[in-house]
Amino acid sequence: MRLIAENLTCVRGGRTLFRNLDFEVAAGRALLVTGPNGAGKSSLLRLLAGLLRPAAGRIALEGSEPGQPAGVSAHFIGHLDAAKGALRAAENLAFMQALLGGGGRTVAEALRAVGLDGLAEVPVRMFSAGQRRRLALARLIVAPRPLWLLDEPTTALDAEGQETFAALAAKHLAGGGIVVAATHAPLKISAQEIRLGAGGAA
Amino acid sequence: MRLIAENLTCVRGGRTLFRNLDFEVAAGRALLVTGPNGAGKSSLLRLLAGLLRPAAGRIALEGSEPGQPAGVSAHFIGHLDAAKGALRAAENLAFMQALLGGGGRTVAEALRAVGLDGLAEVPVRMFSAGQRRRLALARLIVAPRPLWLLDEPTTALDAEGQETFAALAAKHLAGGGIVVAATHAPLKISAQEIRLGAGGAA
Amino acid sequence: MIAALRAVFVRDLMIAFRVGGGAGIGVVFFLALVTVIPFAIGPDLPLLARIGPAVLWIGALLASLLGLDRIFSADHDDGSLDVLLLAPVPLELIAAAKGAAHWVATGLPLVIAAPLLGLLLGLEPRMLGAIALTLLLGTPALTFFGLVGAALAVALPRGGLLVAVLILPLTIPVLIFGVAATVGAAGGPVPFDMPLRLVGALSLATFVIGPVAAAAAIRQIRD
Amino acid sequence: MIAALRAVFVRDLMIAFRVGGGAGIGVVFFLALVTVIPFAIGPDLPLLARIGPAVLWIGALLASLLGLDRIFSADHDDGSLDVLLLAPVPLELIAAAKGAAHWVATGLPLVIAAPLLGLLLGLEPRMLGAIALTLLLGTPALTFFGLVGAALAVALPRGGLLVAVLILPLTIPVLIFGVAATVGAAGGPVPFDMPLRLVGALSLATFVIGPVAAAAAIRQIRD
Amino acid sequence: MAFYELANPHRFMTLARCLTPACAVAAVVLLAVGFVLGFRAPADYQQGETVRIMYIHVPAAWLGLGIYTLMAISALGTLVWRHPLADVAAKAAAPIGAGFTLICLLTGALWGRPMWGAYWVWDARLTSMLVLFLLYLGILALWRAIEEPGQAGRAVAILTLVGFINVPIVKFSVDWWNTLHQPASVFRIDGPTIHPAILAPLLVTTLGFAALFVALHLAAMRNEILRRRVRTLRLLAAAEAR
Ligand code: HEM
Ligand SMILES: Nc1ncnc2c1ncn2[C@@H]1O[C@H](COP(=O)(O)OP(=O)(O)OP(=O)(O)O)[C@@H](O)[C@H]1O
Ligand SMILES: Nc1ncnc2c1ncn2[C@@H]1O[C@H](COP(=O)(O)OP(=O)(O)OP(=O)(O)O)[C@@H](O)[C@H]1O
Ligand SMILES: [Mg+2]
Ligand SMILES: [Mg+2]
Repeated sequence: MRLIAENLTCVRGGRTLFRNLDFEVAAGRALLVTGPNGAGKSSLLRLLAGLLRPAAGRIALEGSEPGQPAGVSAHFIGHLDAAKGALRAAENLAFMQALLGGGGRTVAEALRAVGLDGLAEVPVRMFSAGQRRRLALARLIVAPRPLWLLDEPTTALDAEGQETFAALAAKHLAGGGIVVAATHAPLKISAQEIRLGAGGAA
Repeated sequence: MRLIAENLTCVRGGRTLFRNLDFEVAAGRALLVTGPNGAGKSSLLRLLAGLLRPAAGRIALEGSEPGQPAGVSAHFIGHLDAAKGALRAAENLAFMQALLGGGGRTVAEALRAVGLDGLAEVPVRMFSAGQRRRLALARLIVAPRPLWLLDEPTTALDAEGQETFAALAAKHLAGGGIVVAATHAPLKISAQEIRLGAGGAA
Repeated sequence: MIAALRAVFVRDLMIAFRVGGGAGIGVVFFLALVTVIPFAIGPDLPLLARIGPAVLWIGALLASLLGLDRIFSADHDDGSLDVLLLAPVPLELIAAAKGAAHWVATGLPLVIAAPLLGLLLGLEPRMLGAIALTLLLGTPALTFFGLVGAALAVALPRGGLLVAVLILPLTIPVLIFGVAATVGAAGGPVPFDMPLRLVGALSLATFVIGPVAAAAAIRQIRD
Repeated sequence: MIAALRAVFVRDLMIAFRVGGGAGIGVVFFLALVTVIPFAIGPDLPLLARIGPAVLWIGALLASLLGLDRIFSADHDDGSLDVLLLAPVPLELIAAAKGAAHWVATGLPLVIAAPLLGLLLGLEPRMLGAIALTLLLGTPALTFFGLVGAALAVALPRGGLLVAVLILPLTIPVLIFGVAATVGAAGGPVPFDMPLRLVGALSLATFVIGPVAAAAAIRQIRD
Repeated sequence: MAFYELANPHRFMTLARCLTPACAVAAVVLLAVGFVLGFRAPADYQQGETVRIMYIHVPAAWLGLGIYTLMAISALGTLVWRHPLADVAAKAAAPIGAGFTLICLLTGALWGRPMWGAYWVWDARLTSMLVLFLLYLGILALWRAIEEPGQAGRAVAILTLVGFINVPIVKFSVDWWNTLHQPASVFRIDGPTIHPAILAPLLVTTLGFAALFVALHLAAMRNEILRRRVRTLRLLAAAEAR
């Protein structure tokens, strides 16, 4: 398994965010995407997930089923938590499991892993920001996928939550998975790094 | 000017988050609210802003017009950025200025201060997470208010953005303002600290 | 304070026009509705003329309902409701400004287009003016009653039907008097001005009741 | 794959019932609507009976429109649309599942309640069954055409009126044949079964066109 | 630089600059000739002088229908071939098509007053034209609602195609609906078999209106391209300001 980006160019709103980006991430390795606000970190993750089309270049996930877009083998956790406030935590997570194909930990196990076991039956509407984020991370383990694309995964997490995340990521890497994470904060996982545009906030 | 909380108890969703909290913040001082996810940091800020009612206790902002709830002398920046995607950055900020009473810096100055001067005419829908956060912070200076209530103000900000925020906060404090900020990350402002519940994420 | 209210009004209007398809969308909606209804009823011009006022009033009701459930909940979802609550302006007035913007985007276009649409429905010439007048006096009541429903649904992401159910019963008097006034104008059994005054009175009352109840609902519901 | 689609369907239904006021809300809405319309038209029972099928069909149209604009945009706003796009299930089928859930929450209650409401409107007994049958066959077409409009407005926070404008013209054939079949059942000038078959055919066609076009729109619009 | 969306239309711009005046001149000449011929043509024995409305009404109807077809083809161009000019063409055509459709409706209504004694009847053909007008308005609204031109273009393309598939169905159903409820109570407009003396000026004015459309369309396309160029430059300038 190997994630390859060749010659990637990203244009958004008529502006070129980056051009001719090349990188490779091997199985068991992590890539941190850093750079100032507006540099295009989130955009790069969306490209890798197949949620955006590159203006030029190629993305491939070697070792996954050929012809499949990289996105279907990937988890994507963006700035938003993709949880429905009207549903309970367990219901939200069970939905994600069914939608994404399952095959990983059970809902109860996953909730325990992210420290939400006491809140399984609480509607997500009542969650604090960090609790919502933890729920989003739980998605990663109810349906195993080789590639994790994470946009500032530790936002709103407390110190313990950040440890939990680091442990999850470490375990995923140890199992031969790949992690690509955009971040402004240190992530406590050993990783190669790619720094986007030095242009500043705009 | 002095922010006083006496004997504050907060109950949400039937659960007591904290009880009998007492603190005072004098003019020119900052208070950091820390604690694990779900401890009640955001809830405390909402109490102080008057957006929630305390189950018991009293909040007062000495030195503001008597009888006024503390909220009207306060800026509140929550987890959400309160910006309309359909409007341009300058339009959003001008709205906030008119709504909150104005009297501070102009929209253009404020956008420059948070490093968004190039994006004044761009619809906020196109903003990156950090750019949205910068726009939210710009609200603080278009309409001066003595009390700033900030929920994880540096989320999604890059290193330079965090410096910008620290500078804004320092200036506000130097002018006799008060800052109360909930945070998981160090904020680079000298402050007293209050730590809520050690109960963990649940 | 006036500046703050104007800002709320202008902002809501700008959003409605930008993302809603422009200033003409209300008129287009009514045109579409008036075109669709004969397909359900049949191309029977006398019948259409007979129920024409009702069709236009139901169109107004619909226009007030569509998107109404988002008036406050969109602001709730993106956090701007918190800021509105901290503004140095009573929430009642802010609610009124938002209602006014919604009316301008949805009710007013109907008032303007009504005479033309009346032609399509074969209304008598004397009725054309009357329908515009009654709609002008009556549609604000629909929107401002609607405000209460929208406020009750503030925290609901998809409260469309619920809001409709809450406010439909409230709008019945407006409908009755509005249609009666229009029919009266064409020499119907009832005089024109009595129901018209009642419609106006209802609108005036909702100008107060709507925003006050909506503000109370928002304050109570947000915990 | 079936499990994934069922999950989407169940989730949307759960949300509709929990935040929208429960399973009965659709019936209550139609009851309110059918109660309101006589007030607008006047208590003229033969006239009401004459336009009864139209009233029920317009009620169905209304119910399909209210809240429809949020089908996809609510998911867009909270990030779940991204996850739906990464599911190992074609977006077309997901759109269909979401449409089905919307129909169950809004169209189906009308089908069930229609005979009862028909009684209120003074429909002939022979028509009561017919109206339920035509609505059963026809309302899915309304929802699934609506899906296209909802997808086109996916990124718009308040696209209610716009969505209505986009899909009203598309629903005209459904209305025409639906009402015609109902009237035909009561011994009108046309036979019952021909328009009924056409309604069914239209629904079948929209089962394909609606989700395919909606999925295409979502893919194309999200950049 | 994001000139990828601007690069291609270069040749088109030059071409359009030459063609626009030529078409405009052709339109003026043809319309003048057509109207003169039309006024020389005999008045209809049944409809009198009002028959001359036809020289505007019928070409407007044809163009209203034709332009929608053109937009449907452009929609394919946008979605299938991803041609950069396709959505520009579609966007420029929409208001013009709506305009011609409106002219058809208005002249028809004015004509209907003396002919049928009412400005409007729910006749099948009239109503399907009204539905076409609604489709145009929906398309215009959607163009306005989505700010990013590329996105808006693709969204409108889908709407245009769905509408296009639907047009025959609407037409068919409306015919059927109409004959159902109102058998031949209305004066049928397709009545008079057209006399050559009327047909000639009709064809000439139709050509004239078509030339007018081409001129307007090319000019509108040029404007749209320039507008997009300005927009891109403004976004770029915004980006480089810092
Ligand atoms: C608002 C009202 C009207 C509308 C929307 C309308 C619409 C149309 C349309 C769409 C066509 C082109 C049809 C085709 O070529 O297939 C057309 C043609 C025509 N219309 Fe009208 N029309 C209206 C009123 C009238 C009236 C009042 C008359 C005269 C009594 C009239 C006479 C004609 C004639 C003679 C043609 C050409 C017939 C042909 O090409 O076979 N129209 N109209
Ligand atoms: N609207 C609500 N209704 C009921 N309970 C709520 C609501 N919002 C939050 N809570 C509960 O109150 C507790 C505190 O939430 P709060 O948002 O104040 O936490 P926090 O300290 O800000 O956490 P974080 O670090 O995750 O932001 C949580 O357990 C949460 O589940
Ligand atoms: N939907 C969009 N349409 C057009 N432009 C966009 C869109 N989203 C983002 N952009 C622009 O693309 C640039 C990069 O955005 P992106 O979200 O990728 O930045 P980022 O590196 O993740 O920043 P942050 O650290 O603030 O999250 C920004 O300048 C932004 O304005
Ligand atoms: Mg980002
Ligand atoms: Mg918090």
